[in-house]
Amino acid sequence: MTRLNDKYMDIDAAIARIEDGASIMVGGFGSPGTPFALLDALLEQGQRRLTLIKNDANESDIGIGKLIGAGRVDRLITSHIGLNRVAIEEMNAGRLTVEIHPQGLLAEKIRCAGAGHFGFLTDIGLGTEIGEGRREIDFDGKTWAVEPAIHADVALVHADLADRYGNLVYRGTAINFNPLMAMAAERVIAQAFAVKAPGGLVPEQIHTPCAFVSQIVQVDPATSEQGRRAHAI
Amino acid sequence: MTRLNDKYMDIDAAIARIEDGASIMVGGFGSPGTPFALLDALLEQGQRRLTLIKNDANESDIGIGKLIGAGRVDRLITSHIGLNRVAIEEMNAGRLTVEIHPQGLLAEKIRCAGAGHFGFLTDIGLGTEIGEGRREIDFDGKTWAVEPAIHADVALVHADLADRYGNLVYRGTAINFNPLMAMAAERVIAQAFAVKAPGGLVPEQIHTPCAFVSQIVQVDPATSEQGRRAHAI
Amino acid sequence: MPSDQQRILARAAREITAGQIVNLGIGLPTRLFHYLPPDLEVLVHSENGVLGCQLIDNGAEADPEMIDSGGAYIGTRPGASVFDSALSFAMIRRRRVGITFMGAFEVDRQGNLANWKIPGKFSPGIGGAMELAQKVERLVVLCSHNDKHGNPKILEHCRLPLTAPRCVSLIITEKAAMRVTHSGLEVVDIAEDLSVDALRAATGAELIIDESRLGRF
Amino acid sequence: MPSDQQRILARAAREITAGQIVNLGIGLPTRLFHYLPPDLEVLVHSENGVLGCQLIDNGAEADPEMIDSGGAYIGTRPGASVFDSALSFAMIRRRRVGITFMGAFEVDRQGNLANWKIPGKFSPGIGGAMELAQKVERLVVLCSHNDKHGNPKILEHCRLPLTAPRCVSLIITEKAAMRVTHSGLEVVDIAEDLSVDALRAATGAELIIDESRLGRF
Repeated sequence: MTRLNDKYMDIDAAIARIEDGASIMVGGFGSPGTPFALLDALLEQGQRRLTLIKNDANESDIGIGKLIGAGRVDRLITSHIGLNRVAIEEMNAGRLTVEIHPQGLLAEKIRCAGAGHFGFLTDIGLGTEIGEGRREIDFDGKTWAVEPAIHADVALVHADLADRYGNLVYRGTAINFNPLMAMAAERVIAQAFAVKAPGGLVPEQIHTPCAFVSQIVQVDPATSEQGRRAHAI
Repeated sequence: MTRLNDKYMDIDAAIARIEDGASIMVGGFGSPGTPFALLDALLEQGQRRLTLIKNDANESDIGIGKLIGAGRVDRLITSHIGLNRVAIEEMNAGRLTVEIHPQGLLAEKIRCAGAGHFGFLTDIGLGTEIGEGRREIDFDGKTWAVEPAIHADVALVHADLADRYGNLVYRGTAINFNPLMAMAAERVIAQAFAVKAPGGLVPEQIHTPCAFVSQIVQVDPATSEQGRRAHAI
Repeated sequence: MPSDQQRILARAAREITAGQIVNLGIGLPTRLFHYLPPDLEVLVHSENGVLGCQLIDNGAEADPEMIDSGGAYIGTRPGASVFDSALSFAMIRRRRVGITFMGAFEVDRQGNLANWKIPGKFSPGIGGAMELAQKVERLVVLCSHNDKHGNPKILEHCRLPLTAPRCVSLIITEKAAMRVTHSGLEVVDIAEDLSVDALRAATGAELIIDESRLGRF
Repeated sequence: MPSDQQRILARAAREITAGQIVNLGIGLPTRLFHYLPPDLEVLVHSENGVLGCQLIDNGAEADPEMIDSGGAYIGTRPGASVFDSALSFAMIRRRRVGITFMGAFEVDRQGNLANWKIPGKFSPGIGGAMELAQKVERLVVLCSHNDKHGNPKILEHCRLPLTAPRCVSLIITEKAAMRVTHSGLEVVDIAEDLSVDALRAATGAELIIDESRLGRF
């Protein structure tokens, strides 16, 4: 059987395709769901001038915190960076541009890209500072704000299980932004604790069908930062 | 323990709360996922002047086909009614108003209601007859059509498994519109082949969390039309 | 004597009724977990994607992939579900969460809430507060009555950027529980050891007080 | 001698390559299933919510909850997934489906396609055809070269309401396989038993034909 659908790959080869200046979605809410092994490979390889899209900035010494600390991130699109002191310092020093969105809108803007639409119309944030500068339209006598989709070149996601075609199953509160980002980026690199042969996952339990996934990398839960330390949002 | 979250209910009591003139979303793509038992109870109880929202019209002698044949449906919002001769006759005779949407837009308009937004912006259907009459807006030099969300008073959905809180798990191609409708309607009545105690379902495998579901009804696969006959879209 | 925080939490727990879906904001509200009667059937929603949180059993090992939105390890109760962030906020925007508890920098007579940004000082982001504030039917603010300099947090008009306008139902501090009504802030309960005059003096907004109906807590 | 339909299907199967995600429209295209080599690793998408359809094994009982978009009972191959209609169409709009096959009432030189409505006669709806036509990279039309009255289906300009403008890559009929190019319809293959003049006579659009490079099928 030809194996063209086999997306299993070495982690360094997968990350090596990311270029300087790339926009990268990163799964995770705090530590759960953050693809630590993929981020560490990105740190090691040295790509620069990155735009990252992640719910939060991790803590300063793990995950995207390390990339920010190493000066590799120009821009961060996020909902909250409160627990990363370095990210706040970099922002205040003007070295890191931080774009804040309410968490549910950030999730929906990413989901909207994954659904293949331009944007959506919402009432969230009307009458607040966060809503300033948005385009608004009237419809049936009410006002709605236009929220354009957020796209990215690459998504780095963490799954619990995968198969070699790239089907993904997430677990617990490590689901969070991962399935949304796995549909929204042009190229999707997924790490998983176990990678099975096709047929090893139950069709109904697959959260992300393989059509959206470009490369699969296996990571060892015992050697990953995944779950090895205290964390916070 | 107080059992206020218990939503298990008799089928006739659940359907009796539906009023004349209600707008009702009905799950299913062809037969799989169509809540036949709930529809049969609705047929028996006699509610009139209904607006139905369903991907297709079933065949003329099952599911919503029977309601249309009995003259109980004023309006049908759908993507295709090609296999229901009676629905086409009723439409041509002017007794049934049929509103056609491309299937993916229909799904997304329902999903949009379930997500709590007003609408979304799409390029689907631009330059075709189906796009006529839609409001269009320009953004960054491109044109997008506004697709408002579709809401409903009630959704009737079919699940494979449920628990008494109303958590739902779907199966196979009986998933289709069910999880979207289960989030979009004000009141959601679900039928399931098995209803378990809370804790009987795996948290990651729940497609529709109980927060969206109003009533749970158990149906017997052996006595339901579910799966007992040939079908088509 | 209970501490100020214990007093706030014990009073707050009385707002939760059986069958509700409850969201607990980061910080003080999270600790409400410890004040829920074990037999009270509520589903605790955490916006990072779980419905049915509960405290981890004593002695049980934490699952590293199960946290609440405050970053604390959690367990789940029977009937719990986990889901992605889009679905989690759909649940909020569709008003399926019945009550949420949040901290505040400022809250005012109209029920306006400011709890995410102090321009020039503190702006780490907004997280999920904006959707929760705007869409949850009952928003209960839990905060100290005054800031660390003694200035009132409860004002005629918020000065900081709003999290959401006209969103607060009830304010619980160590000094009082105050309902937001069309006519203004109505004191429901006052701390046992406090006089009405002392409460008024510590507050930056006009208060409606009917001493004959005032509860103590 | 193969039938016209067999000829169309055998030629169409040659357009599918290993590793592709393939959508088969209702009617004739669904029968392409039977023309896929068993060892060809393709994932067949059906817009009702499944990726990885396959024929039911001979003698196996049909699962009543597993159909394709044409209503036929199906099985799934290893690596298959099932999902809701929003995700299914997200897959289409995000251009993750590589090739789709559809019938046509009319198709024209610009690659415009009309296959859903004949005003006053036939308007049962559009199903998923519009998104598939607009967003799948390669749309292959499979249809008879002429309608039952002998009128050409391949025209200079479609007259019926369009499914999508400029969406068709290739047209396969029992008479020819024709590529839609910027310069017009280029005949790639012609039926073994047909002359170029007979093909032109049966077609309502100008055809580009280089006889030295013409394939037979």
